[in-house]
Formats: sequence, structure tokens, C-alpha cells
Amino acid sequence: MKIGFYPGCSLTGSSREYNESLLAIAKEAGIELVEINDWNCCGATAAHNLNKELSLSLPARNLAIAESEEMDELVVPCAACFNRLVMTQHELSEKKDLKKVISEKLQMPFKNEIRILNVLQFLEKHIVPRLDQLVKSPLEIDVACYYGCLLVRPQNVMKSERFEDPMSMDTIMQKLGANPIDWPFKTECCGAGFSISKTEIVGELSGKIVRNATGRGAKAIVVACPMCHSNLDMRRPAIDSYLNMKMDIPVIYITQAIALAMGLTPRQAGIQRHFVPVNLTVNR
Amino acid sequence: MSKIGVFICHCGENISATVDVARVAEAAGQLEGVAFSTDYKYMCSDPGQTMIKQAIKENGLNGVVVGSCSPRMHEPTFRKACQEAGLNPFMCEMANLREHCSWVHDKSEATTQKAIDLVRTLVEKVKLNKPLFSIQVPVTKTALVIGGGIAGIQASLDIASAGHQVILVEKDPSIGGHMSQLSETFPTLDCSQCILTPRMVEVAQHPNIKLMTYAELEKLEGSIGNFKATIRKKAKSIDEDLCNGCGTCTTKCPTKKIPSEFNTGLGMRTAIYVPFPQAVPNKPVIDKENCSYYQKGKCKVCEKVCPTGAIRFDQEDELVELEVGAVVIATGFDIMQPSGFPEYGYGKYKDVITGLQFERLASASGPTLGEIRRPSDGKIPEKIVFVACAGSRDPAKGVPYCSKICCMYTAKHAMLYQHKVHHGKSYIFYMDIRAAGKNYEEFVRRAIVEDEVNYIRGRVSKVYEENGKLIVKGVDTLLSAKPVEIEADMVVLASAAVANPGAEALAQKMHVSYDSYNFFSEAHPKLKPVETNTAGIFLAGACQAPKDIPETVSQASGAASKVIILFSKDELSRDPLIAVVNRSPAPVFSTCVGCFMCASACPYQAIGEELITNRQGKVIKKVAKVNPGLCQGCGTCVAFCRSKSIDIQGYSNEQMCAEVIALLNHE
Amino acid sequence: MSELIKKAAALLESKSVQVVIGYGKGTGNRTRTIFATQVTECENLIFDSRCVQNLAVYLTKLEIKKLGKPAIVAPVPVLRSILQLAVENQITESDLVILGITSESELIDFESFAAIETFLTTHKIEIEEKYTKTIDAIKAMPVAERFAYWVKELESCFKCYACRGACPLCYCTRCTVDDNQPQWISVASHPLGNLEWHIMRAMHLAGRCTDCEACYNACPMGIPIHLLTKSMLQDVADNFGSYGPSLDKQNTLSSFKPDDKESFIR
Amino acid sequence: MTEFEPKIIAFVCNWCTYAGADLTGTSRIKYAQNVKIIRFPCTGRIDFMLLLKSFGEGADGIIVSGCHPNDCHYTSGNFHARRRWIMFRGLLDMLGIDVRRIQYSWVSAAEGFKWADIVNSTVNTIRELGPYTEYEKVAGYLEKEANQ
Repeated sequence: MKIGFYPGCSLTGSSREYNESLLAIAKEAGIELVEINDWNCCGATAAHNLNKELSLSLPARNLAIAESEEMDELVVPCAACFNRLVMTQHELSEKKDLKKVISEKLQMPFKNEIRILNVLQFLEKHIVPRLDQLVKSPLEIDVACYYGCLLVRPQNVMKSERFEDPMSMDTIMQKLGANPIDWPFKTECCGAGFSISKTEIVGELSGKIVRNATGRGAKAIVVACPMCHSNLDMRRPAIDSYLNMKMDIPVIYITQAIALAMGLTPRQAGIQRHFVPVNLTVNR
Repeated sequence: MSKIGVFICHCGENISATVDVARVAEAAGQLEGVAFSTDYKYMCSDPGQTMIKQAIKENGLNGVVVGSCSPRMHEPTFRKACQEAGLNPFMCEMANLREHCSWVHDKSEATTQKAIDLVRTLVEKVKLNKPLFSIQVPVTKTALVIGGGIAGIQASLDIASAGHQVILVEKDPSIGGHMSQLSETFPTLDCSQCILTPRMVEVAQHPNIKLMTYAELEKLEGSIGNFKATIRKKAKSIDEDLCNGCGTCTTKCPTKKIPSEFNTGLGMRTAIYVPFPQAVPNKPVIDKENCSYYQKGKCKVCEKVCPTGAIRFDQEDELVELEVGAVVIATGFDIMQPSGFPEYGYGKYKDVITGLQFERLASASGPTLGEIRRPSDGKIPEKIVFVACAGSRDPAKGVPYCSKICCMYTAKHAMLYQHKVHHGKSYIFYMDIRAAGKNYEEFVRRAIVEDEVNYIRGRVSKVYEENGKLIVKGVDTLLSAKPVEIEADMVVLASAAVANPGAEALAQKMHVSYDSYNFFSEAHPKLKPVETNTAGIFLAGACQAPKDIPETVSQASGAASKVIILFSKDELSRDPLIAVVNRSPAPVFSTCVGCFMCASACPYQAIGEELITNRQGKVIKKVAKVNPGLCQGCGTCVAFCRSKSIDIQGYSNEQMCAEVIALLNHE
Repeated sequence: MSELIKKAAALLESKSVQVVIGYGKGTGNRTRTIFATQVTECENLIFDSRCVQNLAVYLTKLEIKKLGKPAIVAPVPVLRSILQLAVENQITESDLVILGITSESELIDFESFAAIETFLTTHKIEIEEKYTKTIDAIKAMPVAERFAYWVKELESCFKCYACRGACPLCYCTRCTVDDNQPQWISVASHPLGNLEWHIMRAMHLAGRCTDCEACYNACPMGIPIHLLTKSMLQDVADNFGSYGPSLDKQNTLSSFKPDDKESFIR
Repeated sequence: MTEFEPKIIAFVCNWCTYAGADLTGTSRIKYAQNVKIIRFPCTGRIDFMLLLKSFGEGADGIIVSGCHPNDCHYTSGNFHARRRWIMFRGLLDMLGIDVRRIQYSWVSAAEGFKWADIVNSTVNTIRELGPYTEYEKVAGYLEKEANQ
């Protein structure tokens, strides 16, 4: 089986550590992730509000390339990219006429049959079964698993049963030795796209998330989306100013958590790249 | 020589809007064997039917095709019209030009052409139709009512009062159903038990009603007028004739901490128990799962204290076979399982409860004797949030429909709370207020205006606990259009009304249709709301769809009257669409070779043997024979028969072949 | 086979049976069926590897039935057919005497049909590898090519119905191919009629065929129609477990399991 | 050139799929005109010979549909039908008759949407496969003879 890999823009920029840690744990588990050749923008945020055909063509081109490279699965770690790719696949499989139109635009064969995995699905399928052997230094801390909006939605496409109270990340963290706390902000909005335009809204929304996680005793927030990470980590000044106090809870990617539990070095996990310093060894 | 009449209906504009009906009639008129063809605005109307009758008489028609709606709608109408004109009713067929053509296609040449094709197909079939005569079967004038809630109680009483025997089967130890659990009822606020229990007693005392509680339907065979039902009477571990209902056993039973089903887990019961004080019959059963004797082999306290020696530990389930002529299904509904909404914390937080649990809290016979006290610490809640549409109208929860009763009972709950806790504050998150019903809207107004219940239009996204309070996060979509958070002491979820978990299996046992939510399907959404697609089986109450008490009672009486109509005659006619083994001249007698594969395939054991003998009485041949009383006309045997020796009347090999050829060969 | 002759003669002598159906010497190196009604005729009975006709076909024929109660020489393929005919209520134990012959050419008696079934459990139908290979090769062809292959193969069929006549399980009083109300199958031996006839024949043998190859052996044109029934035998095994006649097992097509698996129904 | 309009015949049972197709109508869900229904009491009644006849009479595609397993109005007609379809499909496949041209489905009385979907997707499939010329050629032999 050939597993493709679509990084998207974030993983090559603001969330390089997500990329590094994902590739590191895949390597550790003996899984090859093949980056698809000449990939392009997924069209997240703007395209689907402006130009329907463009917003479908952009992801479709990436899917078609993956098909042409004979990949069976395509891992898309960024939740926003994943959402665009999955929605495109869903819409084009529902609407055959539209698929014809898009296929013509792509000017390459396009079956629309590749299996797209988000990071949690990838981990569940390929990494979790090998964790028993791979976990070297369990993370014995309380963590808050934060899913955000795009990983589990929309419900009718993702077919997730617990889309208001997902558990998949919690289960993985448990396998790493951590104790995922029971908390109500798993899928609350972090402020998402307002990160740049209206930072104070992010401060309020992300602030409530950070406060609740801290209040319930979590020592780290675990995420699986570059946007969530930016808002919770990079926007800490806005958060602190909304909460009127300094919050020091670190925010890590699930892949980083796995990397650390596998005994990889902090540098291999890329945790030096965060704004809020990460020190998970405190309560070991 | 075929002289077929073709009658094309406009159905107002339902057909004529997309199909060129005049062209269809014209094209039909040119078909070989068609002697008369016309179109008309409403074929099913009196003038329409008269037109058919006249045409039959004037043209000596020997076959009729009506191109109109689905035969599932009006086949009986037109067959009857033909009969009145002296034509055998089974010489009439219908082409489905509405449901299968005009309603599903846009106006176009292709649509008209399809209508012509459908009519031609049925014309070719009807040419091969043969006059058939209804089969008379005797009617067993006993009704089986399944479910002893208010629907089953009402239906039983009505049928029994008309003078017929009724067997009422209830799966729980007592009849009464959900209605017996309710505190007070909207919109009058009269006490549910006060109006229900007299009816329950009436059932117990009625000479025509045989009550079987703690019993379930195991099997149903046969057909309208002559069903054979097998009932499993679960072992109650009690000799009901000896038990005098004194209740000593239930007070002495040492296993006392079993969550009471009747009190929705808010109260406790013993292992030998009567579900509630007014139960009918007022005799206990032993819950084997929780009884120390059954589980550990020790105890028998009940046996020791029983003054009449009525305890029977060795009692076993009993299967009872009953002959019945009609069945009323009145199995009610259930509420959505708490696992359905983890975001509301049901099951995680003790003070998040369902509407049904609130009924028990508010009920004078409930675990708090009618005081609103929250389950966690028994405190009187100062602030309650009610969440309407908890699951309902939410496709993501698998319940896209409206549960219909929640708007009203939530208003009632808030009202009852305000009446009992004057200084308390109540909030209702709602999507829309659906209060269509006599005095319903006025009732909701009263809750808002007089009892000052705070209605917030918006949905709740999350309920979580913080500092001993339940934080309800929702949105107010009207005035502020902003997220709201309410710190509540208790949250009541108006959980969606869903089909009973056993509904699907029951439907399959009885071969009645059910919808995608496992509610039983009525035969027609408007005109046959109490019938099922299986003749002789009727529906009453919330097993068909969520409904409130008045509606349930009306439907139950409706179902009862259908049963009474059925029982008004000693015999009923059945369609003769059954299988027949052929006969041919000697020395062949029948092409059947007697392999009896048809017999092993028949779902009704309707195929037996027939010995063909010569004049001296010597057996020449053994062939299959269909018992017309048992055959239901599925035709499975027909498709099996290699030598085509068995055929089904009305769907014969010749007819089906003719249809295939006609359908595929136009121009 | 002096023992066979002795046994047959004794049966006729004692009037236990009125006719012995068996193999005899034919023209050239071939064998033919003989119907011995006299003790003396029994001497003509032979049995060797050339005796491949399925004699069970005569058990249901009216002309043979008229001769009286038969004894039948029954090597393994015939035994299978006898068992299937018993399953289909065409013969009863008292109707005939079975002169069973094992694959080692030894005589064997059967007290009952059940005894035949027990015996056959050690002689299961096995489709030879050369056939499975051919079937696989045909199935591997592109669909249009496969169709063309069969149309070509069936082209030479002239509807002599020898296949039907040779098959012990084609015992219908009136074959549906002869039914004209309705006309199920196009009459003449043109491609459509041939195709329909052979589909119907195969379907009517679905779950019943005991793989005796009598149809193929009888075909004057050598059309490989036995590949159709063999392929269906494989389908029976793949979808419903074992194949082969059995007295207490329902016939494949007149029985079902609620959890029968398929992958093509939406 | 006009687009190829496939001729598709549907064999459906009275209790589930026929009623389901009625529901498609009452719900006013649109579908292609190419499919025309013949009503049977039960899928158990649907003789494989009728399917064969349909191809012989020029059908490009066939839909066979009835009650879901366990839902048969007659208890088990659909179970028998399913076995028969499994065997028939295998035989047709062996003979090179294109099994993609026969769509089997379970459509209940409540599945009006599903019926429309089955119809439309079958019409699309048959449209892509094109007219069944291979079979027509075989069937057309008769006509040619008659015309001479």
C-alpha cells in the first residue's frame, strides 16, 4: 500500500513542527509517507465563498495527482486542508455532472476514489496498532484534547457519531500513558480565521478554552490542527489580556506527543518552535 | 375477442400537467383489441365511474384499463365500478400514470411516451386476464391487542364493548404504559393517573377482555380473519390464582436497591415487585435478573412470608397459541437513549435528566412525592433549564422529525415547576413552539405570561459542570443574537420520541411495513391512517409516530372500529390471487412432475400432495396441490417450477410475459 | 463381471425385479445400455471403464417404467443421480434394486438411499483441475469476448435436445422449451434461441446437477455445455457451502439462509 | 446525433419497492423516464426467464427490486429470490452477459429517495455502457430472417 502525504501551506510554514513530528513518528513506525508531487493550495478559507468551481478544482487537482502516483491513501494533517479535500471528494461523488465539469478542467484522469485520512484517522489506522512496542517514555500527565471544528465536521460527511463530544484523540493519548481530562471545550471555536483580522475575538474565544483546560488541571493542550495551534499558542498575549492573567499551559500537536512518548528528542519533535515553552517532564 | 376500454384520468392537473392525456387516450385507442378509449378530469369521481360503467355496457367491454393513480390507491374503487357494470372485477387493471409518471417527470414528450407505454403494457396484460372469484373465508371474532398503554386499553375496551372477545398482551407486569408515569397532562393539568386508572380497572373487569401481562408476541401466522398468534407468557414466578396481592412479599424482599423502571431510575424497587401501587393486575412478579434466589440460590424470603403459598420458583415461560381474526398494534414509543447526546452530559451529571424523569419528580406518586428535588443532593433547584428538541429535528442525531409532544410537555414542566417553586427561574431553549391543538397555544401563552417562564429561541450546544453549577451554553437567536450561558441547578432534556427498540423485530414477525425510524407504517398517510399494509392488522397510538394522548385515544378508537367492521360479518372475501397447479388432458393429467420443490419453498405450507387416480382407483400420478385457504399469493413457487406447472392467478406467466414484451416494444 | 451377471440373473429369477438396466457391448469398441428382462439376457452385462452413460436417466422414463420394477447397475455417477432423484421425490426405495459398483469396480449393496448418501460422503464431487482452469480462463476474458466465445460455441447447436434426453434430472413431462403459452424460448435453433435454451437448462440444474457430464457426452456437436453446470457447481460451493445431493438438506434454490451473503444488491 | 436513451425495465414487488416508488411520486422526487415498472406480488415471483426475455426483447438494462431482508410481506420470498439471483448472476457472468446491466436492490416502502437514486444511477450506468448491441445482434437474427 502506498500512502501519500499532502502537507499544505501551514506545514511548510507556521506549523513546521507538525510536519517534522509527523514524519518523525511515521519513520519510527516504519511507514513511508510520500509527499505528492507538485501539490497546490487546497483553497481553504476564501475559495469556496468566492468561486465554486475553483474551490473544487483546487483540491481535485491534488487528488488527481495522488491517483496518478498510484497512492491508495492520502494523509492530510492540516484540518482545514482535510476539510476541503474531503468535501470536494464528497460533493463530486454525489454530483456526477459536476465531476465531469471539474475533470475536464483538470485535464487529467480523475476517478475520485482515493481514501483521504486526517491525522487522527491516519494515527488510528497505522500508528496506534504499533504503539505498544513504540512507546518508550509514557507521558504521565493530565492533558486536554482539543479537536476544534473542522476535524469532525460536517457530520453527514464524516459520519462521526460523537461529533459534539469526540473521543478519538483522548483514546490515543491514553495509549501514550497520559490522562485525558473530561472537559467541555473540545469542539468550541478558537476564533479560527479571525487570528489576523480581529485578534481580540481570538483572545476571548481561545482564552475561554485555555482557562477551562487549566482550571481542570490539564498540563498541556493537545491539538491536531495548525489553526488551532496558532490561536492557542501564538495568540497568548491576546488571551492573557482577555483573561487578565498570564497563562503558561503549553499547546502541542498530537504527533509531537507521540514523538516524545516514543522517546524521540524534543528537537526531533520540533517543540522548540513554540511560543509558549513546552516542558512536559515536570511531573515525571 | 378482446374488447378493452381505456380510461385516462387527468387527476385534476396532477397527471395532465406533465402528460398529454388526450394523446395517451388517442394512442391507446389505436391498440389492437381496444374498443373504447377516453380521458376525463377525475375518473374516480362519480361521473368518472359512471362513464366507465356506461362504456362497459354500451360497448360490451370485456376488459378495462384505468390510467390514473397508483393501484394501491384506487384499484378497489375501479374494480368495484366494473363489477357494478356486470364485468368481473378482476378484468380491470390500472396503469400508474401519477406516482410512477406524471409526478416524477417534467412535462415532455418522453413523459407522455412513457405514459403510453405503461397503458399499452396493462392493455396487453388485461387481454390475458381471466374472470376470478373471491374466496370466502370464515372470520374468528377475537381480536389481539398488543400493548397495554392508553392506546391498547382504549382499543380493547371499544372492541370488547361491541361484544367481541379481546386478548390484551402487555410486555410489562402491569398495563398503563407511559401515561401511567405522567404527572399531570396538558393542557388541562388534570392528573394522569386519576383519569387512567379507572380505565385500567375497567379492562381488568371486562368480561370480554382477557389480559395477559408480562407476555410478548412470539409468532404470528395466517392472514386476515384467521391469524394464529403464539404468545410467550414470561414466568412471573407467581401463581396468580393464589396470590391475593397483599404485598407482604414486596415489603419483605431483602433486595431493595434495584432502579425502578416505572420511576425511570429515580426510585428503587425490590426484586419481587409490583411496578406501581395502582398496577393492573396488582400482583407481583419476580425479576429473575436481580433476585438473590435465582442468582445465588439462597433467600426465598418471599416464599416464607407469602400467606397463600403463591410463590413458584420453578415456573417456566409458557407458549400459548391463540386463534384471532384481527390484530391491533399499540406498542407505543420510547425516548432517545442518553448516549445520543454526550454534549449535554446526560449520564455524566446526575442533575441532567429527561422529560420523562421530570414527570416522575413532579408526580405525587413519584420518588419525591411531587416535590421538585434534584437527584444529586435532593435540593430544590433554583434555576432549571429545559432543552426542547433534544435530539428531535436534528438529522445528525438520526431524528430529523419533530417529536410533536415535547413543546407542550416542556411548557407544562416549566409551569409545574413554577407552581411548586414560586421563586424559581425557568428557561426553555426552543427552535419553534409547536402548539397546534385545542387549547394548546393558550396553554403555552399562560406559561409565558402568567408563570413567567423564560423562552429563549436558540439551541444549546453544551452542558457542563463548573463549581457545582451546570453551565448551559446556548444561543439566543432573537434579541441579542449572541451566545448565552446560564448557570443552572438542573437541566431537563426533552429527549426525542423514538420507536421502541423491539419495534423492528415485531414488525418483521407480523410482516407489516415500518419506516426508516422503525415506526410502523400506515397503509395510506391520509386515507388509511389506522390500517397497515397487511390486511387485518391495525395501528393505534405512538407506535406509528409520536403523538399525544387525545390523538392516541382517537386512533385507538379508529382501529377498534375497523376491527368491529371486520367482525360484523361471519365471512370475508379474499382476493383470489393465489397459485394453482395446472391440469391437462389424459394421459398427462398435469405437467407437474411432483418434485415438490415448490412445497419446500412455500412460506405458508400451502402446498400439499394430490393423488391422481384412474377409474379403478389406481394412483397414476402424485402432483402438487395448493390449499387456497393458506396460499397468500406470493408466487415464489411459480418462479421455482421448472415445468411451469404452477401458476398464479392475476400474475400469470402469460400475463407477465405479455407485459414484458409490450413494455419493451413501442412504435 | 461374472458376479454382477450372477446377481442380476438371481434377481430376475426370483422375480424380485422385472428388468435389469445395465451396460452391454455395443458396436465397435462402444458400450450400450441393455434392458435384460430374461435371465439369459443377463450374460450380456458388462462393466468396465468405457461404461460412462448415466443409466439413472431411464428410471423416470415412462417406457422403461412400463417394464416393471428395475434393478440398475450403478457406478458412482449413477448413484449420485439416484440420490438426487430420491431427494426430488421421483423414486422411492421400494421402486428399484441398486447394483452398486465402487470406483474400484467392486459390487456393493445398498439397503437404503441413506446408505448411498453415507457411501457418497467418501466420493464427493470434485471438479477436475483441467475444467477449473478452463472455467477460470473463460471468466478472465473481457465480457464482450466471453459473450462472443459462447455465441460461437452455441452456434452449432441445432436443438436436438440430446443433452436433455441424456440428463437424469431432465425428467419433466413437458419441458418449458416446448411451452408456447407463453413462448418462453424462441423456437428455432438461431443464436438467441440457443442461448436462451442453454441458460434455462443450466438454471434448471442449478443446485441439482451432480456433474455426471452425460449432457456433454451426448452432444453430437461437442459443445462444452458441461462447463456451465460446472461453473454453477462452483458458485453453489462458494456461496452456500457444499454441493452434492443430500436427503436431509434442502435443495439449494428451494431453501435459503437469512444471512446468505452477496455483494451486488444495493 | 441524439443521445442514447436506454430502455430499462424494472421488476418490483408490490409491497416494498412498488410502494417505495409510489412514495417517490408523492414526494415529487424527479427521475429519468427511461425506467418503467412491472408490478409483481413478490420478488420470489420474479422468474429469471422474464429477465432473459427482457434482453431478448431489447432491454438495455434491468432493475430488480424488493423488500429488504427480513421485511418480506410473505416472510421469505426475497430470501429465495436472493439465492436465485446469486446463481443466475454467476451463470450470466460465465456466459459473458454483462451483469452490470442488471441492478438488484432492496427498496422499502419508506425509501422514496432511494428508488429515485437507484433509477437515476442505473440510467447513468446503462448510458455509459451504451446500447446492448451484442445481445441485440443475437436477438436480431430472428428479425433478419423474417425480413428476408
